[in-house]
Amino acid sequence: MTQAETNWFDTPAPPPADEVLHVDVGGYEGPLDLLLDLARRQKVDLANISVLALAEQYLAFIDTVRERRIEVAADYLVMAAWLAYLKSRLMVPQAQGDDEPSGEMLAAMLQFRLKRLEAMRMAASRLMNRPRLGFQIYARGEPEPIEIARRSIWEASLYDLLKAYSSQRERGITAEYTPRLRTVWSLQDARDILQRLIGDSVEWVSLDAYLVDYLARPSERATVRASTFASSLELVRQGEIDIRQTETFGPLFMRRRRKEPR
Amino acid sequence: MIGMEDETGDVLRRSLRIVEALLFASAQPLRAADMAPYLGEGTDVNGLLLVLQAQYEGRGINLVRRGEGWAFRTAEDLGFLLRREEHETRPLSRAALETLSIIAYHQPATRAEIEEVRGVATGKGTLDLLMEAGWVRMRGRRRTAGRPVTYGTTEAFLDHFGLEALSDLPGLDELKGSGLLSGRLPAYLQIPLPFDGGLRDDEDPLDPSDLGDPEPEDGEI
Amino acid sequence: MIGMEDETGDVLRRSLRIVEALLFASAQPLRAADMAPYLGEGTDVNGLLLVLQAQYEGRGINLVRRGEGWAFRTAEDLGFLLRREEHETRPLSRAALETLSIIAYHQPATRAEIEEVRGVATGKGTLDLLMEAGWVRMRGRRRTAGRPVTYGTTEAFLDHFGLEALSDLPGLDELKGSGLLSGRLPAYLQIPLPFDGGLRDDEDPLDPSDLGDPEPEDGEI
Repeated sequence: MTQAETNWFDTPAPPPADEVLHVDVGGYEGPLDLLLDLARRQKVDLANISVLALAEQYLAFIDTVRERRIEVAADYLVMAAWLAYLKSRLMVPQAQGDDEPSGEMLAAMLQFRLKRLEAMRMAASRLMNRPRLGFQIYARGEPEPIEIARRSIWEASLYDLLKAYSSQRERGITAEYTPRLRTVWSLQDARDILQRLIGDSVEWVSLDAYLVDYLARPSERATVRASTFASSLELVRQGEIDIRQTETFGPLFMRRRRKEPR
Repeated sequence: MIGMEDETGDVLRRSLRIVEALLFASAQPLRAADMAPYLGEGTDVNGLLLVLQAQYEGRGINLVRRGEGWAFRTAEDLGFLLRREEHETRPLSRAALETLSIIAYHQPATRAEIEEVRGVATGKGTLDLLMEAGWVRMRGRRRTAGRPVTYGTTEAFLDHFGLEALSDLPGLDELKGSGLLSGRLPAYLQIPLPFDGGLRDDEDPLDPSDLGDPEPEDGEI
Repeated sequence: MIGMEDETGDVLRRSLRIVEALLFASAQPLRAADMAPYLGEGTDVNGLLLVLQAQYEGRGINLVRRGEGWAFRTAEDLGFLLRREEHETRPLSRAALETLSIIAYHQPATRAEIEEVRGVATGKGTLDLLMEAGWVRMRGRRRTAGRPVTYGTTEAFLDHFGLEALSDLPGLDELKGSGLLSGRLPAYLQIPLPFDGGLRDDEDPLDPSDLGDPEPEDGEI
């Protein structure tokens, strides 16, 4: 594809293409984490990364993942949209009187965020590598029971207090949980409506076309589809209608079965 | 302190530092044999211990022998001085912690109100303990049937938990934001605003007789 | 070591012994104010601490400063020797580690700011866990829309990571210089430093009065 593609899989032992596609998006802690990982694979100082290449790599990655029908969290897609925008800003020269931030400015911002995240990661590992209490540095192993008068004899921290309060309030709640009631189309209702809608039509008409009035409310879509589909199978069994589907996940077509002259 | 300047002096100094650190960090007295593996082969650990003991003589802590083992201990003359202030520290029981937290948020709160939130009866000992600790006080009496005593927190409570005022207690969103409360809470769940002013409209001052008798006896009207 | 032979010398020596004994007896750092009650009125506790620190320099145990507190700790260079086969009871997740370092370097930091740096929402239990470990605390509220709670590190954090003060955070100067600690926008604007004093100009004490207002979510990319 692009030069980018070769870059991000440019690891010491490049894995076969088949394996590459199995990259698990779930292994990343959000789009920024993924971007930082891709940027690192450019093997240059973060200050010198090509933001354009990075955007292309990210978009290619997300495309790959989506082709594999892997569920991609919304924030990855938001980032993809933003990067596509950034790409367009970088490739098209800024028109005069354009108030939008320039591509260079957006790129600098992204670079800043990547550098900042990497800096915090490095800081975290530097912290953990310090001689830590209880690991390389020790306190008195056998402290003597001398207590400072100002302190009370009871030990409790603000955290303990808040934890105690929160867990009590939560304890009270679980008992009162009531499941959300959903509207459900009964099979009988679905059957009646279907019978009425199909009427005597002997032309193939898609189920959704029949139900278009009923599908308006998104919250009811699932139950409307499920109940009418179940009812339609029943009607087929009883020889009332014919049903046809030409491809997987394609629309369902229905028509009244012609009464065979006996 | 260790007069030698040559290589032997450096080794000795280093060995002394190691013995010192080992004894300090150990949770029980150490025998010379326990320390030997940390030191060069053939090191005279007992000799080192005697040097160290001499160095700490007259200081606030001394190196003392306990049977076969050695340990740092507060100098005896200071032990007497410090023991005067000695307290036993114990973590607050869960019941006490829960009761205290309810009083903090819901004050002024009666015992019945505390029990309603907790869902269990609160032993009289729990409130006594919290009052003895100086964190909870009787504020007044609720102007309802039975005139139950209302409880609130004290200045010492604020002091201990590092709060400037009761309003420093985090609210619903902060408790959620920090993960202390789960996000799935019914909308009706409210966290009250702690009240720390003087007596509220529905509170009467305590009776003089209350001072010795915090809770109304059963049957009292 | 303390050359004076007169009465003042005796008092000084005695005070030093007391401070030494107190610090030795405690596993946690003590503040000068914790020790003052044991000493004569008007005693310069900080002066005593500096004398004591100098006396222990180069020994196997050192007197170290941890924020406002002071404690005896085994010498850093002996760490490799004393290292025990101890395992962390609960190793920190990467998310917790990053959150901790963001709070340490950017404090006071709100949850939205932490999330902006990490680019993901802070999972339930991350802040909770850091507070439980005693390393992070709620400091106050930012004086902006929604008045979000600000988080900062504790003295136990300094103690655990062997830092005298926040200014000792590794790489802090470098990060300051590169502008990576600035809040929301690129370097050239401003460079706030980790701040662990009292409340800052743009912070209010904690206050649950805005219960209804959710913390501002940061959906920004």
